[in-house]
Amino acid sequence: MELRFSAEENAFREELRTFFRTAVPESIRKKVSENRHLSKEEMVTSHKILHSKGLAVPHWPKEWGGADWTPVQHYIYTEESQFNGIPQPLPFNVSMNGPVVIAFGTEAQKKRFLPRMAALDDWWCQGFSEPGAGSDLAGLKTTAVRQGDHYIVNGQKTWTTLAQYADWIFCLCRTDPTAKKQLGISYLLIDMKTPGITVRPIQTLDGGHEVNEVFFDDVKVPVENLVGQEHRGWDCAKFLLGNERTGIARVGYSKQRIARIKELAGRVMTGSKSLMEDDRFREKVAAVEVELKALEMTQMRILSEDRHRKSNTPNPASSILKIKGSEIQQATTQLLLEIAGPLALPYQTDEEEHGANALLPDIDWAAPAAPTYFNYRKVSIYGGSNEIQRNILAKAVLGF
Amino acid sequence: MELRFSAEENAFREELRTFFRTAVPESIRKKVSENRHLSKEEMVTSHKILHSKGLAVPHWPKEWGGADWTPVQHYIYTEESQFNGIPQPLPFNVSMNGPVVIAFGTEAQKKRFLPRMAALDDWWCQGFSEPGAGSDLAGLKTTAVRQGDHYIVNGQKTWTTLAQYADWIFCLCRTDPTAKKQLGISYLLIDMKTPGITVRPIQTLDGGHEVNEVFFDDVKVPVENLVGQEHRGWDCAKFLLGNERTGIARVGYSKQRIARIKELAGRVMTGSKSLMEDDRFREKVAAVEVELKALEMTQMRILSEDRHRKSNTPNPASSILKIKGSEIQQATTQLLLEIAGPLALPYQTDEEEHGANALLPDIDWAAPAAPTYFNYRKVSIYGGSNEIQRNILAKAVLGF
Amino acid sequence: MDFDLSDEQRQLKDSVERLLKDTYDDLNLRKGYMKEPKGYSDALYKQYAELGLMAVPFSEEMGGLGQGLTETMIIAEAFGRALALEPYLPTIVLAGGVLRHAGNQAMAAELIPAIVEGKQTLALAFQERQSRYDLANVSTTAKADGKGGYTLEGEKSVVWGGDSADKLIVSARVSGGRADRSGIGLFLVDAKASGVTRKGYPTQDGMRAADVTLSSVRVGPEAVIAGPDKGLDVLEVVADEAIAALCAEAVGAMAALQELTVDYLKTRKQFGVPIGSFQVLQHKAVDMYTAVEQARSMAYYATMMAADPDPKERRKAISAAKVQVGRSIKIVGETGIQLHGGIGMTMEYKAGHYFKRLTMIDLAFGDADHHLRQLAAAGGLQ
Amino acid sequence: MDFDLSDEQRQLKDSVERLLKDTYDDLNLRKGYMKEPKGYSDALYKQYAELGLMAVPFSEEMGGLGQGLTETMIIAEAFGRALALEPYLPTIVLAGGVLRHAGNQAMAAELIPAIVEGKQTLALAFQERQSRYDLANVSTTAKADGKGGYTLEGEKSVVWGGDSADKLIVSARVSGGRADRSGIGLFLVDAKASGVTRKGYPTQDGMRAADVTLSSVRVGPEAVIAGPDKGLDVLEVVADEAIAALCAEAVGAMAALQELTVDYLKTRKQFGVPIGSFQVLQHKAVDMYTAVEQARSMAYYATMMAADPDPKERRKAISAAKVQVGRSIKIVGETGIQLHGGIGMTMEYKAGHYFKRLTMIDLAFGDADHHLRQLAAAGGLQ
Repeated sequence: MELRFSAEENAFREELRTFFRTAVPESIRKKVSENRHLSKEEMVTSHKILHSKGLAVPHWPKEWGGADWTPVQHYIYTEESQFNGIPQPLPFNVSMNGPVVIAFGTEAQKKRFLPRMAALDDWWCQGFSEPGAGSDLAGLKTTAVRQGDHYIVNGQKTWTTLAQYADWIFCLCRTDPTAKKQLGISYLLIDMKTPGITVRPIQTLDGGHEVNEVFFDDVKVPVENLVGQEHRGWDCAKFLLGNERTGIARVGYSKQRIARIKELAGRVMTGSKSLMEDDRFREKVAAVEVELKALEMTQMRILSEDRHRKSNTPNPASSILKIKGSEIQQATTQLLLEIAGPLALPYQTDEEEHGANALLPDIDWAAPAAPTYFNYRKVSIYGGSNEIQRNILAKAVLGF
Repeated sequence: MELRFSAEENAFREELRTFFRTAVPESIRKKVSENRHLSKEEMVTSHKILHSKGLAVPHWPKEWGGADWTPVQHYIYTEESQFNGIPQPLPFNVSMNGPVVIAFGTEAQKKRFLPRMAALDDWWCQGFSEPGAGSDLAGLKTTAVRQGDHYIVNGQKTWTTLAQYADWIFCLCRTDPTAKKQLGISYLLIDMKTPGITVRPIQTLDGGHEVNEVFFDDVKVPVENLVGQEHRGWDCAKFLLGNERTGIARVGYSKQRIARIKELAGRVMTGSKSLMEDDRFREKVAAVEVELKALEMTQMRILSEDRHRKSNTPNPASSILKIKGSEIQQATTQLLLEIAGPLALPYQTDEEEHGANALLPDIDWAAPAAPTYFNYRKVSIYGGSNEIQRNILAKAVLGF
Repeated sequence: MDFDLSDEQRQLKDSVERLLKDTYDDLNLRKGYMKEPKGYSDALYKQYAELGLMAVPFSEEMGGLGQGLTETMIIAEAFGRALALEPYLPTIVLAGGVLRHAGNQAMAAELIPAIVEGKQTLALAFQERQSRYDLANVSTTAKADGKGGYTLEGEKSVVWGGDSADKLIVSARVSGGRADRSGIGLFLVDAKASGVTRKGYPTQDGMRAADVTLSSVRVGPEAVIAGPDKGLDVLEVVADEAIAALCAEAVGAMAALQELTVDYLKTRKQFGVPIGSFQVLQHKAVDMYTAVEQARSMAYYATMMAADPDPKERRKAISAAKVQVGRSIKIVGETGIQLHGGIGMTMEYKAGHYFKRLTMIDLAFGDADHHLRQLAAAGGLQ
Repeated sequence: MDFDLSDEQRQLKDSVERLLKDTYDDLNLRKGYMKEPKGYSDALYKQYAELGLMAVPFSEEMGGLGQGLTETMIIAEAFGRALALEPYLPTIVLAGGVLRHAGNQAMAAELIPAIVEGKQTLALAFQERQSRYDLANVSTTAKADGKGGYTLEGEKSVVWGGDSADKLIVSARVSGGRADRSGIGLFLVDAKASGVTRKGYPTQDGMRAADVTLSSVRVGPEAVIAGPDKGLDVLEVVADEAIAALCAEAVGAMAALQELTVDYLKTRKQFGVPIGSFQVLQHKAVDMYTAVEQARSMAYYATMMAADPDPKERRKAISAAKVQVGRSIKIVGETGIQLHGGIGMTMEYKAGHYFKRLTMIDLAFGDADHHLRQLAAAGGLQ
């Protein structure tokens, strides 16, 4: 048992930190740290910078551009990139669809899709949820009917993040309507330019346009775009959702946000002292720091245990990371809102208008406080709500 | 809408306060306020003093010794007696069995039992719970088999509070084993001196002996001791449990305990200031005060609404009083424990030994802190656990 | 003590609720009002006036109905349930409160008839960018011109309803240091007066506010509502009445969100059953319900105590109410969104709008923790 | 970074757990030990010594095994799971810690062999009735006798394991005011020395403690473990190591209580089904599990940081661990009792005993809120 990072691990961290801080434009890192929206261009720029250094898909196999890291190195990479405000490499490409294609795809599919996916030459989005299929994902109704060497896809997906930028969508469709729920589903890759696809924006509480509805009306998809076996798409989905859960602790982002909380609360005065000098406020910050440190250690313990796991199904204990990680993220946005106080009220619809509206540039930092607080309610809902995570823990860990 | 007490109501409160403070011995009131155990004699003494002034059963009908008060007067009485450390008139007599006998008993039963019950000439205890029947009370197994003009009772009750002092027990027994659960139960009054009854003490976490197991081995009970109809005892039980719930907010006791918390925390030093001068501690106290004030207002709102209720079934909203009341009581015992801190550790098994053990009389107040904290875990368990109360609210109020 | 509404109060409640149901039940109507020039429905504002809502708190001598805070509570709760946008709080409760507590006969005679008829709106400019929740933290200055008038200079920020108000009541410092309790006056300023610049914007909850710059704004003696000896006292009692009204508004919004959530749980199906059949979700709905009821109790308490003659007791009670309401807002708002899942996160559904308004009410005049601090420092409730 | 136990560590863990399972699994055995003269099993204490547990932290020069805090963590966790009564913490972690950090060669040679063989127990008398959680708050005095010795005068309260200890290590003030950080010495006192009076009593968790009166107790120069310049530093590092051990003990007790609760939910039937089929109870069990895991993580962190060379960083980390463990204790303890219902409230069932021990661990060396205050005042973790 050695509970400290080794000298090599610390050197690895230093190297990454230097790269992140010098290679990724400060304007992008600042926006991430201040919870402002990035443009598509900024996301692509940042992704490509990481990719140039082999840092976009380090968890992929070496032959497809991955690095040969230990779990601890992966952990350091994630934490350090988050702490420095580096936008995550597009998760739909690198954490969701990529691993599925690697695990279930044909050699031809891998060659065709993976390099462009890793480089973000193609932007992918996720077609899983439907209006009637949220927590109960297997209740999905979008159909794909085989006609010769095509599927004809009809139906509707929802909560499709950044579909407005996407070149491709990976999609769960029902291919056998007579089979029972989880059976009869297939995993298809669909070109967003195919006729019959309509994207409708959904405006969310923060005023932003992050998610969409995607409608499919007789959309023709070549059968070679089926990943894995026909009717066995649920295997891909389970695999993907398991991967999604482990990335969700977001320790580095929370650390970064706590640093920001301390800085801003040190500037805002309440009475004759700063908010950070108020006993109760600073104890609330410290309480979140404690939870976060515990989460960080828990995450490393799970990583360490995973080395001994035979099965490659996700470790059910990782549901803790989702529950605690989302609670902590929400607590930090709550603290930012509390700092902004009455200055959180003005609503600025986008960066441009915000610029024009900035009557009081010295309190400009307060503008994203409320939208971020609203927006972060999603983190306990998506990727399997926290109630679903508790169900998983109850069944898979406690044996109920 | 008039949200203040009237002059008459305030005068009524003053009158009660004077009586409580002059007529009930200070030694008893002090013990209650300090969460120390009362002896049987002390409980009887206090009860009889109240009874002498018509204050033991004010909620009973006038003909059986009740007062003709408004709901607000009842509220004032309860709060004021609790705030002044007056032991509650024995609830098994006055709030549980009494109202059942009044509502369901025969004239002969009323004449025989009620006067002695009101005066605490007979001490009653409650025979409801069984080892296999807790939250699922109707799962009880104790049987009463009719033989001529007697029932023969066999079985076991548990969590029977103060059975060691009791002259009588009111008991739910299964009289029809073929009927479905809630049907086939009867409500019997049983003399504790009847041969075949054994009382076994249960030691609880606080080290005290408050509850017991009661065993029935071929106990002969005259049929005239059946209350209500045979096999319809569940009606009595439901009626009784509804009454129990409304008494459970215990606002006055919590007010008294908060006053005590403020006094003690003003004496205990942490660093160079008293604990009561510590921002965080006093904010925790204030937070409980806010919850308590809200509960007090909620209780009065429910009382006010109850005047318009046609049904005499309990108001399901009163489950809020149980949930919030128990949470607040537990929070106050937690604060007392926090004040005692490291001085809470010594364990003193009873008052006598405690006296002998009091090496440090100036910190004598710390002795009941931990036992009270432990003991008060029960308030969210008994009388229908808080989980059961939430089920009631979900069904009866929210319509799930 | 008696919690029953009088017949008149019940009638008021029924008529306000009926009007707002007709005009606000459909979320698209609300979106339409937001797009109107003032950011709310001017027609509806006039209908409130026809119902007599504007006259409620003003004394009969002032041309009002001489009713009490209970009636304001009834109106505010209905506004909360409807998510009404119209500037009742800025005009009637805040600016109107200042006129009630400090206005002179002449000013009342000039302003109140137009207010009561719904022809004039006002706003109270009491916040500055550095003031946070401290009403005494005022850096805008009022310099006496020697003839009984003043020249105002400074910036007021986040003035609720300030972008469309006809007149502003401005707190400004006549004397003393920035956070001194004495030396603050209250001045009536025409929104179009020379030297007044307004920057209006929408607020997070769909309403409107403005940042106001005052640059050598000259007002005459008739514009002085409260002199430096009593400006803060007036601001404080008005703020306390406004907090009581905001508590009631929050109760209306929370109750509506709680009911909406229960309805959703009963209809939304997953795994072949209504999600409301899951015990965990039922209990969360129960916790929402309990939080609403506890908040409602404290909204009553605030209404009762806002008129208490002892300012110390009044302020403690108001803080206690704001603490409870703020805590209930967190429970009801966050749980309400969580139980709705994705749909709760969208602007196309009402739940999120309740959540946003509730969150802003928590921040108005001090959040729960701010008031807990105040209450604790004042020795608590008992 | 590597969380795997070494082979030796795994062997230690297995052997301690096996012994404690045999000797503590049955609650009646524990009750029997409590009735023995010292309030614990002397025979078992000797068995620990035979297993080598007493030798674990002492350096090989001192006659120990020279192992680290990880091994102490393993032992403490097993003690927590078993609810073991024997004074390992007072003798080995506390008094032993003082000897490790400050004891001289002669004292070590005299004391440690007997400690390692389980023939001698010690206690650390650091608390006084007014000291609360402040190790520097010492009113017991040590007056120099001019010959290198001292006369001790005062009262120490709630000395863990103090009623049966053979020797006491006493903190006493050589100079300075009551809460001054300098001027505190540590002295070795024979428990039977003239002038020492002990009042022993059981503690809430079934263990034993004593209040100790020192009345003109004379000690020679050889009894001075730490002089007034370093007594507090030694106390602080020893307290931090003890907190790390207590965190591990709490993790053991919490994990056991959590498992017991899950088992109970699976077997206890009401309404014709195991109560563990109710989703609300399942989720509460999950929250217990999560709280245990978060506490376990911080117990590891405390173990890692208790040896940090920077006292400021060390103390912040230890405070953070105590905060998390204290909060987890509340969740696991209170929920564990609640889910058990009545049976959890009795002394006849193990759940309540875990709850009581855990509650006392929260209070030892400062509860969660005390440490949160300390941590926040020191600037937080990052």
